[in-house]
Amino acid sequence: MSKLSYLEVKNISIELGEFKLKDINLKVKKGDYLTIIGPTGSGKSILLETIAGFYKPKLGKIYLAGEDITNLPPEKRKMSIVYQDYMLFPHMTAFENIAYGLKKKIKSKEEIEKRIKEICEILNITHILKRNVKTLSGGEQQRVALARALVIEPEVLLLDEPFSALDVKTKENLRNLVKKAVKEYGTTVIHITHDFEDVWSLADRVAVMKGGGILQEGSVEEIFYKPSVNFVAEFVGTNVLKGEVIGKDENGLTLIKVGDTVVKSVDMGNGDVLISIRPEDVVVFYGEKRCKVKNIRRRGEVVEITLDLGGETLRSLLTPNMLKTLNVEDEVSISVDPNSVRIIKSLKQKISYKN
Amino acid sequence: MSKLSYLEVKNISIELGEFKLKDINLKVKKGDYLTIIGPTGSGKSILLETIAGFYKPKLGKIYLAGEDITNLPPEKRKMSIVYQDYMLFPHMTAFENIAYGLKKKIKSKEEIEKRIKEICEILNITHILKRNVKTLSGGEQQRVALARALVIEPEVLLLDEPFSALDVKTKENLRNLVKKAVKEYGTTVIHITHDFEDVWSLADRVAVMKGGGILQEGSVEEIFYKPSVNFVAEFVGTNVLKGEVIGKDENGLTLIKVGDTVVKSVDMGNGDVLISIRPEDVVVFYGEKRCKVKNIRRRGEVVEITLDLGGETLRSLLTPNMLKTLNVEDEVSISVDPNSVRIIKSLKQKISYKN
Amino acid sequence: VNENKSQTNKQFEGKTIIVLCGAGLMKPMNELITNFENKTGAKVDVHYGGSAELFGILTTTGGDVFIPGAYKYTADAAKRGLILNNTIKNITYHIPVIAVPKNNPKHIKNLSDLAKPGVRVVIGDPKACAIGKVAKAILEKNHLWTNVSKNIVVETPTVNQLLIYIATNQADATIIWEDMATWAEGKGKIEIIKIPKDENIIKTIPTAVTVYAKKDGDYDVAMAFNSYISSEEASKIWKKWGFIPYNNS
Amino acid sequence: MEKFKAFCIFLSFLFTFLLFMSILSLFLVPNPSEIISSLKTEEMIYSLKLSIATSLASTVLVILFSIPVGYALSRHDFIGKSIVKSILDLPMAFPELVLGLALLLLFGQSFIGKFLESFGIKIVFTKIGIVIAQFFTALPYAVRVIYSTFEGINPRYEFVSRSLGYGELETFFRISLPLAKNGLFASTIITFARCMGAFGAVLILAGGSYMNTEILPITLYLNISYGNLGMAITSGILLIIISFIAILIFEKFEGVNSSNFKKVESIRN
Amino acid sequence: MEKFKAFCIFLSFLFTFLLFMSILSLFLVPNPSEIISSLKTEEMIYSLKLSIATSLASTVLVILFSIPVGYALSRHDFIGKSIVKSILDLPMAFPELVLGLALLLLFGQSFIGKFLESFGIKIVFTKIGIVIAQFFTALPYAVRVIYSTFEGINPRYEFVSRSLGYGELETFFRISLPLAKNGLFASTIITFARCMGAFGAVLILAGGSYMNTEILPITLYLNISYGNLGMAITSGILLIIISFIAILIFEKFEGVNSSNFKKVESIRN
Ligand SMILES: Nc1ncnc2c1ncn2[C@@H]1O[C@H](COP(=O)(O)OP(=O)(O)OP(=O)(O)O)[C@@H](O)[C@H]1O
Ligand SMILES: Nc1ncnc2c1ncn2[C@@H]1O[C@H](COP(=O)(O)OP(=O)(O)OP(=O)(O)O)[C@@H](O)[C@H]1O
Ligand SMILES: [Mg+2]
Ligand SMILES: [Mg+2]
Repeated sequence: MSKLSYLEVKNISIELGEFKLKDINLKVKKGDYLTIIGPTGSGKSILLETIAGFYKPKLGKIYLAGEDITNLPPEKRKMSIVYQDYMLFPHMTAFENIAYGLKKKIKSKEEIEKRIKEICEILNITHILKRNVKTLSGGEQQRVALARALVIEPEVLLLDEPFSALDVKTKENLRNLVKKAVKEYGTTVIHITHDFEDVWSLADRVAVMKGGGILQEGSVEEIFYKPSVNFVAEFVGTNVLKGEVIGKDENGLTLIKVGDTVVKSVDMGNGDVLISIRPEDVVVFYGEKRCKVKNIRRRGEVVEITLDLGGETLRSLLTPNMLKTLNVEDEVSISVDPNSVRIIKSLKQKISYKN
Repeated sequence: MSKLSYLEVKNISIELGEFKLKDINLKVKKGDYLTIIGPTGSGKSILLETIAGFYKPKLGKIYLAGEDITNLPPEKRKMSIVYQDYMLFPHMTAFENIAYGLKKKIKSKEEIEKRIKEICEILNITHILKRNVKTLSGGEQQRVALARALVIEPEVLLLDEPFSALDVKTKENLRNLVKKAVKEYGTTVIHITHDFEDVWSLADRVAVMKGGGILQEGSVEEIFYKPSVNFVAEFVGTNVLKGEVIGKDENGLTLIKVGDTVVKSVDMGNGDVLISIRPEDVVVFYGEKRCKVKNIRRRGEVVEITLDLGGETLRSLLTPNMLKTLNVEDEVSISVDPNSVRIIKSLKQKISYKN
Repeated sequence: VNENKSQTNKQFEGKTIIVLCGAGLMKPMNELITNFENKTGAKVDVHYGGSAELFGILTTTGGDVFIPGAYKYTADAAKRGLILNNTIKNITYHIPVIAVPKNNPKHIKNLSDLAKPGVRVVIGDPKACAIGKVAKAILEKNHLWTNVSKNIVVETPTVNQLLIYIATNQADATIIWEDMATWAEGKGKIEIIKIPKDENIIKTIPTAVTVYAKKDGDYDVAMAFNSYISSEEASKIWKKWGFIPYNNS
Repeated sequence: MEKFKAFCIFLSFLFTFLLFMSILSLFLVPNPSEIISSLKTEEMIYSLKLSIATSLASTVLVILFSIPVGYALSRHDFIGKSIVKSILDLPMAFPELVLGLALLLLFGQSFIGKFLESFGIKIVFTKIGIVIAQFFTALPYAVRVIYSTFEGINPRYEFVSRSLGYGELETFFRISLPLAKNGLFASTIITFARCMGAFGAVLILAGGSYMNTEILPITLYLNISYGNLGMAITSGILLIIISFIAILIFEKFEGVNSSNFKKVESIRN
Repeated sequence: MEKFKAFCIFLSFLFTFLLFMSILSLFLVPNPSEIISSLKTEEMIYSLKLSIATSLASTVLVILFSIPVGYALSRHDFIGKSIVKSILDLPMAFPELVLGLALLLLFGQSFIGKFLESFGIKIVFTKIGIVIAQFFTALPYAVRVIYSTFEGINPRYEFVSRSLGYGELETFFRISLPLAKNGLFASTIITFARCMGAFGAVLILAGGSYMNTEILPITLYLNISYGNLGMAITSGILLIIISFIAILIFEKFEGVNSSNFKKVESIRN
């Protein structure tokens, strides 16, 4: 077993009714933070539960630190899990829930109380510790579930949408907490989320799942900047455009013609190519009027504008301050940092890239 | 009962163990879309359940279309609710869950199936209709719960974090769906959320709750641009700064000195004031070097930078393209559209605004 | 049961009496009742049960004719004033016998064998059931009680238990009523050893009309039934089912 | 394999084995020809039919009545609730003889008995009495089990149903009852079994009268009383077989409808 | 007020009233001085003590054994499970007489009986026999109720506990059992009541002999046989009172520990 993979999922297959996890492979290094993203129903939770030992795979193996744990009972796996629906023990108070795993590890009552006090202050749930968990609000339950999993400082932490029921502020605080804890204890984390902010602020690596399989796995940059040419690009919201390499500029940057516009890229290529551009990397300004604004939509703090580049459609993300003067049907120019323009595929044959 | 308030919550008080809802007042016009935001455990869900009729208030009244419904059984309230934890009937398939309320309203089997087919196609749950709900993934359950509530086209729709378990794409689609449905049927909606994108793209009005009370209620613009000087501003992430009115410019805009910088505002005022500025409305550029970059943090698609204006701290939101050249400790200049600088309070005495 | 309803003019047409009857008498009693109903037009609701249960019913809600499995209960009922003393009539004899398991493993031949060491004896509780009282009396009469009582493994409140314990080989010998044992003997479950008349104490099964019959206005029917089952005509039926009718005349 | 799991399964098999052995030894008491001839008697057939008919009737009645009672005890608070609950539990502690006497006092020459008789409803010494006796024998079990089942159901389900337009009663039938399925299964099995086996109370209230109020346990008793062990045990065997078939069918049926939790726990197998 | 709610509560009170009336009429049969003097007899005191002691012992044993059995039946799949379940349910359908016979055949002069006797354990005609008879009378109820309770518990709770480091057995005691609380309450009440009232099986297996294997139901029967009605009914009354107190204490206790669902449904009151 190579040192590189602390946790390794090898050719795991599972069948549950009509749903199948198909031939899943994952390698996670010690201390790595892996987020799993993907549309609902793609099998993320099932994969997580399989790693934790709730499902027994039909085929395949799971290794932890080189040891085959496929048939190990869950209590021997040194993993703790935060369930999507919390699964707090309904017959215990919040405190008892959190103390539960700790009691097994430490005998000293004072030590237990100390540790719980610490984590609860950070999670801001000290005031509800005496409460029956059945009367807690959604977010409170989620924080108790998090505390229960974090407090035992597991080797591997499995999180299934752990922040979904929390408000922005709390979520922000918890991200910092998890980050700190993970760094401090060298915990390996697998974290399922629908919130790309989690990915950006926490993850080292990202796996994208769909329909029971992993479509792409890589660093955050790879997934967002060089998504594989299929569902992933669409899912992470990256623009994928057809272009034609028309040469190089004085700095050796590749010149690519997209519609009526030319962009520069640090990547090499020639002929027809597919390029990816993150919407937030596009700068829009009044210039040569090569593109047309098709749509402007406020999305929370940011504004998404859709541009027609003369055939190709490009989405761009701006802050509202940029927008005051922009209107639909305006003609504008764009500029993108060459570092943000990535060639992801050469088109030998002119294939369509829509999944 | 004034025409203005279709649904009115009047002086509602409720006690649950140690938690109290205190003297809640809300007025919602017919067809209005009200979002409720607030930290976890602030009593949002309890308020929603009280409106739906699950809790009986100790004090206060609830009126719907002028009628006192405080003591009306839930089935007569013409409301449907999407629970935070879905509450799908575990003994029914997804289809049966969705059909449940509809069967009560319509007798024709074809009609029922037609309507369910319609909504399920939009929600993309057609393939799971025959499944036992206990085997559905979190997001699938949430969509089924949504379908169940939407399909009966209630007068009032109560949503408790209805999109929390969904991925970005699905969430986006569902927002559009809900928006359309609500417009089409003139449904009145109360929607609890932690996602400000829901607020921006759906809401007409927003109520902010904390500790069992409503802190502020108003239009989306009001809440985000003129938050009341307390917890609300912090919660919605608006900058609140102390400034001094130093005169007017040629266009009649108020000139306000904040730290070492001067900003313009459309609002009137004099003396010491508190002003609010949304981070996404701040433009940062290299200019007179009046402010210092203290911190740069990637937050998903956007980047948040913290500036020191000479005493006052200002957060600004940029897209990454703006950022390539910016570094911490850089000295920069800012500009804000006068429409985005709002005077929210005159400071007769120099009170602190931190709640 | 009473198929010819068309015939009217019967003496007690439309009247109903309730008979509380020992379960052991069921077979002949069924026949007697059918005959009585056909003859008189009365309807007889019969309630079979253990003597103790019947006694319980008699004391709580009543019944018109009381026919327990043994005289003891009639005497108890008389003491409590529940039956009309002058209506007590004996119907049949009740003869104690020794019962042993099939093949008689301990080779019991007579009463004195019950005192042999290692013989497991079960008998009825002398205070609780009639057979217990009689068994004790018989053993005392034959001066065996002290020795046999050492062999007694259990004293049971009901006579049914005795049969069960012998039939399932839990005990080697008991004393039970002959009428109860014949059927089981016929099926090869147990064996019976008769007790010579001079060593034995023979009991009777009585019938009596209760005080409730008088209250309900069923006195006439009850009296008629009471006489019928102790009549000469009835004695044939008793004989047919293995009972020895009491010589009333 | 996990030891605890093995231990639990072992215990299940141990008790099953013990019960099976004891039932088997019952079967060995009479000889086969005796069983056959006993089965063919008019008495046995009558008793069998009556047993099944009354037990079914009582089971239906018990379930019908214990559901609203169990529901009321779980969902509503009223004064004296724990006393009401205790009194309803109490008959489980009665020897059947006592229950029978109590019912006899209640429905016999009492006010209630006379009141019912004025409508032509006779209970004592009739087939109705059998049903009444079985009913009161089994009711407490059903109420207790159904009560504790409703205790475990989140009332929010009922609330959702009502907010979807269903009234209190409809919600009860469409939501509360189906959710209480497990408990209903358990109580139906217990009730049916208890009704089939009810003896003492039936004997006292309905009278063990030959070919009239004679159900299988009474056939058994009466035949032991005059020494006909073969017939007695045959009726016992018949009782066992009928009950076994009924319970087996029910268990199979429950298996099909039971919770889906199990499907997901493949690790345990 | 809602009609259905009113109807359910009405039914509860109706049955409570009927049972209460019938119990009351039992109390009215003897006169008070008779009861007092009966209570003071040595026999009554002996029987009372033995009843309580054996019922408690049997209840503890039943619960101890029915928990692992009910758990195994719910959580693990094995071949012939529905047959095992049906056989375990079956004794509920036995008239007590049949159960007594079956146990007699099993533990009497059989292989098992002789095997146990070689260790000095005598079951037939002894106090151990009382406990055995009560045990097998009540076990099926407890198993059935506990089984159906475990069916309703999501195994993910157990899984979370295990992933927090607790083994199979610890998880069982700390999670599964507490979650099955409602069912355990129900089955304990049923078991205790059933043990207190067990008569027929005890009579056959333990003999029911005066001041030896004499428990309250047997005292009752014995004294009816003696014609000593005062004693008989007093033992019945004693049985009722003891059971009532035990059940009431238990119900109160359950009330305290019961689910929190109710606290939140203020609309219903
Ligand atoms: N026991 C089961 N039997 C049949 N299908 C199942 C079972 N459990 C899960 N599924 C299906 O498997 C698919 C994957 O489920 P999973 O819970 O892993 O989704 P997910 O990726 O976590 O989705 P979400 O983001 O909504 O939580 C879903 O379509 C779900 O309905
Ligand atoms: N039955 C109860 N007894 C005591 N406290 C309760 C009860 N129900 C809810 N609470 C408390 O009331 C507060 C408000 O609960 P509520 O569910 O309304 O919060 P919320 O605003 O919806 O939070 P979230 O965003 O986490 O869902 C919480 O602190 C909760 O613990
Ligand atoms: Mg999931
Ligand atoms: Mg909530």
